Amino acid sequence: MRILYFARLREVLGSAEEQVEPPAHVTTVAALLAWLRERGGAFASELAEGKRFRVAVNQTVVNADAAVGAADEVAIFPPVTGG
Amino acid sequence: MRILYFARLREVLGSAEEQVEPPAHVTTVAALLAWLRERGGAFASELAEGKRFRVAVNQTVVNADAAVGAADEVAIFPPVTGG
Amino acid sequence: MTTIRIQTDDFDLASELANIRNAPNAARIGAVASFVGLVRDSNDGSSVSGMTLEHFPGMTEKALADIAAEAASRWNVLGCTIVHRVGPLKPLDQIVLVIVASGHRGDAFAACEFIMDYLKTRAPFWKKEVTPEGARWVEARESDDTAAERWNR
Amino acid sequence: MTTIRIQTDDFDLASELANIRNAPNAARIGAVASFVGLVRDSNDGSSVSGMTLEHFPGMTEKALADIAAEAASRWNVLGCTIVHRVGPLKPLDQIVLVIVASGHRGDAFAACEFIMDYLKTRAPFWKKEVTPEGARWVEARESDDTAAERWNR
Repeated sequence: MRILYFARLREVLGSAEEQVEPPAHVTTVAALLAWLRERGGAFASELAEGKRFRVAVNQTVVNADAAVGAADEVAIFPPVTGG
Repeated sequence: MRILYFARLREVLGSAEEQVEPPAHVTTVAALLAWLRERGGAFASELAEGKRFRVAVNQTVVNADAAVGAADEVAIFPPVTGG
Repeated sequence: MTTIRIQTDDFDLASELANIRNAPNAARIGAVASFVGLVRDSNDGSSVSGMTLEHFPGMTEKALADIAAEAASRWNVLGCTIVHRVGPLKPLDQIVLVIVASGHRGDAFAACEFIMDYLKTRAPFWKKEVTPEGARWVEARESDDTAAERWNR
Repeated sequence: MTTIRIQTDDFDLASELANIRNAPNAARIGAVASFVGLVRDSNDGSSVSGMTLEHFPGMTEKALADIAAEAASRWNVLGCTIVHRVGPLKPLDQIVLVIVASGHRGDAFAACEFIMDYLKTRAPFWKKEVTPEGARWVEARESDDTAAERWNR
């Protein structure tokens, strides 16, 4: 599974992109976020529940209960500020 | 008193501009229109009550009870259609 | 900065926009909304091969200045340009241009649409169209009155 | 005709408008509403000397195409152009352009403002400003969410 980070999250997490292999029980966005939070540090604080960020699976913004699998591209980013 | 006519009214009344000297009792727009209707023909039919037209005194659109005097410029025209 | 012009010549949105963006207050402008009205080749079910725009010189400029001032009293307006053509026009020709510059987009959009709605119902312009059935004066639309009235709510 | 572009180069409203006015359906266009967003020299009380716009290549184009399609499903849209710049920008620079052509002005204004409101809340762009206190990521505004939500009423 490929994960992309953008903008402020890219900077504070220190990563623009990574290839991950989460355990088999990670089948939803919520489970993926919980697994990433287990890393501690900025991952635990920035991806905490109640923090304002968005998740897109294959370039479509989704909710926490959306499905994710090994072949998916997941993007995590702050609320957008273009225009 | 100077009277200007525009657009369709200019055409059907056959006049773009005229200098008139209405009788002394003509002190309002309503009285002026009544006096013009006395001419009969297109003036009677086109300026009849209930017809859709506008009156401007000195370039400001006014209601029928607005005052008019000898020194005023009165414009009579159809509802506008610019833009 | 307010610019109001009535002219027979065509206008150029880019150069009007450049004037607004070169004004001394330009660094405070975050949003520019503009509107261009064009002659369509049909109206009310008839094809239109051309039209003539008549106006009331003097009152037209006054009416447009009043409308621009009213917009500036309601919204943050950092620049406003209104250009309206008169005389003979043909399909695809530009008729009217309104540009409003503001700090933020909500004000720019609202003021620009307000100016167009008021112009349509209060500025003394009249269109006479040429159709296959002959020339005809365009009738005022009730929908334009409705559009203008919503700003009083 | 829908045109969507993400670019580091500046854009020219006049040439984008000319493309719309030269399309085969142009004689049916009666109204063109446009919006240009510019970099202001201050924001949230700090002076701004420049900014960098980051985006999510691929998703950005998809999000903008979805927004344009949604606008075309709600209103009569005869032409739509969206251009958004990315990379380094400075005060007075143009950031975003939206043009909507329609038969009548109500549709053109509504679709253009709708696209901007949705772009502001759904298209993956992020601004990082340079201020005297250092560089900072611009925070999303609640007022932008409110502006976008009113189209669902």
